[in-house]
Amino acid sequence: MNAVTPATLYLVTAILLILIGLAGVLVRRNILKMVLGFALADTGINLLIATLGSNPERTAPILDKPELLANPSLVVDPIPQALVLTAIVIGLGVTALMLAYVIRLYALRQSLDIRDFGRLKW
Amino acid sequence: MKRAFPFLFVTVVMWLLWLVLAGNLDPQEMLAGAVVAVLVAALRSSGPCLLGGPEVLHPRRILYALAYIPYMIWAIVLANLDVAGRVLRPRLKINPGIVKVRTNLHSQVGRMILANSITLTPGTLSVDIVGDDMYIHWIDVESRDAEAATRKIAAGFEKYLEVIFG
Amino acid sequence: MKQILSVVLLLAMGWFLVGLVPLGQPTEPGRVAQHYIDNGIDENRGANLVTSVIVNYRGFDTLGEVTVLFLSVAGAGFVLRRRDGLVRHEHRPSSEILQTGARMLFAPIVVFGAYIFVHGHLSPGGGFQGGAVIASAVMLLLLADRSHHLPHGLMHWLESMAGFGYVMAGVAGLVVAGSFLSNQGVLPLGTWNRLFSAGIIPIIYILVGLKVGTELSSLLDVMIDTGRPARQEGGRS
Amino acid sequence: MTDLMRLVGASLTFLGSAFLFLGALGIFRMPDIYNRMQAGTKATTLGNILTLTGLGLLAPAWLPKIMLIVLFVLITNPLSSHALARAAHRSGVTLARETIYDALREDEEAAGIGPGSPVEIDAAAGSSEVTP
Repeated sequence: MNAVTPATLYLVTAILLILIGLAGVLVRRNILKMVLGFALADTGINLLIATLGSNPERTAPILDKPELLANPSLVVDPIPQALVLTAIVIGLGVTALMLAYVIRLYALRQSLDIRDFGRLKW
Repeated sequence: MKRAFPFLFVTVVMWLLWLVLAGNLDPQEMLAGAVVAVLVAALRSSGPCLLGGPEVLHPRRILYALAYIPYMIWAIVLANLDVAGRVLRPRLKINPGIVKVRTNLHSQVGRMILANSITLTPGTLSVDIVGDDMYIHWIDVESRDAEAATRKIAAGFEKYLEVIFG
Repeated sequence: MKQILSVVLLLAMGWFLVGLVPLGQPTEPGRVAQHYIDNGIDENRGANLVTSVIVNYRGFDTLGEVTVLFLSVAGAGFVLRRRDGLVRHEHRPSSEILQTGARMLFAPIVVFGAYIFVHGHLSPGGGFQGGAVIASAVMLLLLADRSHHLPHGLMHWLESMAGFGYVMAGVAGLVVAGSFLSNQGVLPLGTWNRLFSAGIIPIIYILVGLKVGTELSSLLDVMIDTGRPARQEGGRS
Repeated sequence: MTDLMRLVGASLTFLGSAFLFLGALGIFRMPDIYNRMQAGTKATTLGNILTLTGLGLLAPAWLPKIMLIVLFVLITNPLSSHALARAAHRSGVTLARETIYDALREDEEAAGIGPGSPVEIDAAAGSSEVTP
């Protein structure tokens, strides 16, 4: 690691996002903020995967120009991007379900504090 | 014709929008765009009922609509110079208040464009509309009287919008 | 105590992640990816290789993904269906200006969403993104005018038919070319970089776009229509 | 030709960002939400338009789509600030000390409803019926 490349910056940002999100899940007591933490960590993981498949010498895997069609090795690996696309959709579904439960929990106790939901704690 | 006009109008506008997005005139794009435009225009929610009849395409109205664009751009530039002047002055020079303005536009789109224009022009922000009364936040109130405020704030735009939206 | 513990845990995890990730080294495509890059155009004619991977090479996964999204929306709808402890929002119409604007913007936003999912095989974008854009148009309409009712019958029909069509496209590949979701010989592949190309890929992405759009719209409808708690007091927030 | 267009495009982009900065400064300096929104809305609209137009001149292939975005911003930006201002007034956000007059509050009080009341002003006054 000699110089700071954009890819390094993306990786550091991604790791920070994951850690901030997990910190939100662990430290916060408000359930809504915990859900936000999950979403943040999700974004960080997506950024991490997308960056792992990047390469500053190559371009996006869309062969829409004749020169790219003639020389397809100018594009990056499409698989991480496809994975991230799937992960975003799954993350959306998970977040939607979590938010639905948040609404139900709030209706149950009129509170979003995780300490009010300690029944299953050992 | 009178019933079919809004549908046709929305279809044509959406088709043009599709062609601008696609950025070329490939016949395949034109076909796909036409299909999508017809389907979208057929949705009940897509608001063809906001339009009147074919009279909205009267040449006089189109001419006024074209003249409205530079008038509006000039007003936006003036508004920004006004904001810049107020913000950069060491002491804030404001005299704000909410005044009432009367509009005699009846078209819903016309009223929306009037409210948007008022928001984008120097020192005014539309806060609420109740019936024909618009409540405008004015950063430098010159008159509390509804008549005078209407003349000062809305009359310039209404002159155009009354012709454009009838 | 717990706070300190979690901070220590996070620091350890960050250290682990930094060690795990090859910082600053550009990656070359692996063997599978190289195959996709070299043969993707010949096999699918879709200019966007990511779309080729999602809808064709890993099309089965995408079918599962669509199912997951459907299940999560259905689950959210099920959880929010019971209304005990909730009362409906009192009806507060928003400003006339806002309603007019929302209705004016609805059609262009839907056209934009359709543009995105129809061009999924040519440019960045696709069914999921286009569907989300369409759902945003519906959200605008619902937020501006609470009394607006979505055509639930039409939406359910569209949603089921889109899912059914996806499976049918896969079965067509099974019948014609001998493997589920195969793109060979089902539809003509067409010319590279034109709209009508890439065989069944655009068809599937259009179906996915419709399905995602209707699913997310009904999710928003359920969430907006849930209401607020019957009692306001009580509980730490 | 291209050099001139690059120069004009870059200057427009710079001017646009200057207006965006002034808008941010206005939000910082103005005393209450309505005045802040005044500065914010106007400056972000023109700032966005100038920045986008400059970009369009730098990359002429994008110009049609950029014009679409400009149109979209012109409709949505004032609409959203209208919605925010209305919501603020409805929920009873106080106006700045310098404010000299509030016609909306007067009319609401004349109709017998306070700020934040769930009752609609037009329903109480029985005047306007929005017909689609």
